[in-house]
Amino acid sequence: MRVELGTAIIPSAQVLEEMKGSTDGAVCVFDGIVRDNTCGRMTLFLDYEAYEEMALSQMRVLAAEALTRFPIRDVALLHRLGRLEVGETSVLIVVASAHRGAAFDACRWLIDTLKKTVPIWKKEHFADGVVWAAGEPFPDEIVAARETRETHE
Amino acid sequence: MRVELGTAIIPSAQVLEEMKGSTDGAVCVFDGIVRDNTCGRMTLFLDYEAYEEMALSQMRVLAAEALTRFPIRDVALLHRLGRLEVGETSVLIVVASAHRGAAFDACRWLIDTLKKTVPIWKKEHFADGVVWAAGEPFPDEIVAARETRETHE
Amino acid sequence: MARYATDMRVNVLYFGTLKDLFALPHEPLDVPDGATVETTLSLLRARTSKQSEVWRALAVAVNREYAGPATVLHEGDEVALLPPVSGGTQGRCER
Amino acid sequence: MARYATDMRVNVLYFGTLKDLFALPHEPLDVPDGATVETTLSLLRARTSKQSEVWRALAVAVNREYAGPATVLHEGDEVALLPPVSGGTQGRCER
Repeated sequence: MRVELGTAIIPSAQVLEEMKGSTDGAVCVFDGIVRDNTCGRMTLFLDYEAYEEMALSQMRVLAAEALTRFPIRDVALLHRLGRLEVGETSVLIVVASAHRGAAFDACRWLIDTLKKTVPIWKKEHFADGVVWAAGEPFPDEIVAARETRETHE
Repeated sequence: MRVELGTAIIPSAQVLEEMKGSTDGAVCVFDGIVRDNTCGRMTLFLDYEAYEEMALSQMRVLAAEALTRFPIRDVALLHRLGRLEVGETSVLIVVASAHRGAAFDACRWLIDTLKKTVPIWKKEHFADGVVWAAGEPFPDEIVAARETRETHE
Repeated sequence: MARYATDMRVNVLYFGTLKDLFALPHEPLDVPDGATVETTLSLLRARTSKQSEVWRALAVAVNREYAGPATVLHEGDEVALLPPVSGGTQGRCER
Repeated sequence: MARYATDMRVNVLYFGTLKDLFALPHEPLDVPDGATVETTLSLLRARTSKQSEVWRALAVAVNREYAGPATVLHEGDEVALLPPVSGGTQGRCER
């Protein structure tokens, strides 16, 4: 299990090669990279920040949970922070497994769950302005504000 | 679109890097590698052979169809032939897309369809014998023998 | 806010848009003894005007674990206010 | 097999286990004018004994495209007999 959160460039190709083991028949990779636009609006760069201690521990929990949920051998989960240029990798997930079905399923579950539960945010620096990217809604079980909203509005 | 079939080693890491474009937000990779065993039986090496002209054209058809079926930007589809050692890549699929859902879906569709329809076979050289690997059944629409079987048995 | 003998002090952390809204990344906050996550959110909410959107989809972590509204706080707790996360790559266009 | 005036000649290609079964990778075959894929398979099948398994799941390609049993052959066609393919990586264990 390899879990990393930091400002260094993510060496996708190298991580992919290092994750292969002799009992593996399938490696599935998700490489999330910075697009040059969001919905047609031109992106200059992105700035990622995290609640670092919590994000890292959440990432470890996710990686460990993937190893329990799916019949896979190993997982790498890396997320970058700080300023990222167009084309650079923000998140890399590599899943190694004897069979391909589990590798795909685990890889997709990891990115989908990471994007909803790991406390990382990004500021999008567009040619014409700066905004915090709208996140996906939290899963119901971790929305603290629900009752507050209903009670006080 | 990059489609290749041959005996040269597949440079997975390099293909991954070369496939990234500035409009992409997601790259999904399937890297199929030679396991050291099949169901516990120790593998020495594999020998892949193809109906080469047809396999290559089928691979081109699949890659083109993926670009039509899914909202993705580009596809790489490489398969190796000849003798492959444990740990080496037999098939590499890379899908680049603005969004991750389409990248995953296309990547999985490509490997699932390739394994059923592209005329490539492998001989498994085990420590204790040599066998042609059992393939997955052909999809109904391309089983030529069905009527023959029913009529003549 | 005056501090009473029965108050306890927690450390509130702001992230994303909330950091901009409160114009600081963290601050100590005195809350009544036995205060819950919900109580604390109400106190903080009362200090801002008209920013209802950000409060709707908020998650709270207490000592780095997600915590529901009824969670009771203790002296020295780290209470983080988390807007919807947006790690990974950019999401879909909303049209 | 004698060749008649109304016969035509096709080139049959064998792959995988079929190559072993026929002990050669390809051969010319004379088939009656108007013969179909099905006719041709029957002719070939009659030449082998007891190998029913391999014939069950066979696919045929005519001139490098998959062809159904009713496909009519023509002089010079390339007729490939294809056992279930097994490209990619190894499959699941059958237990």
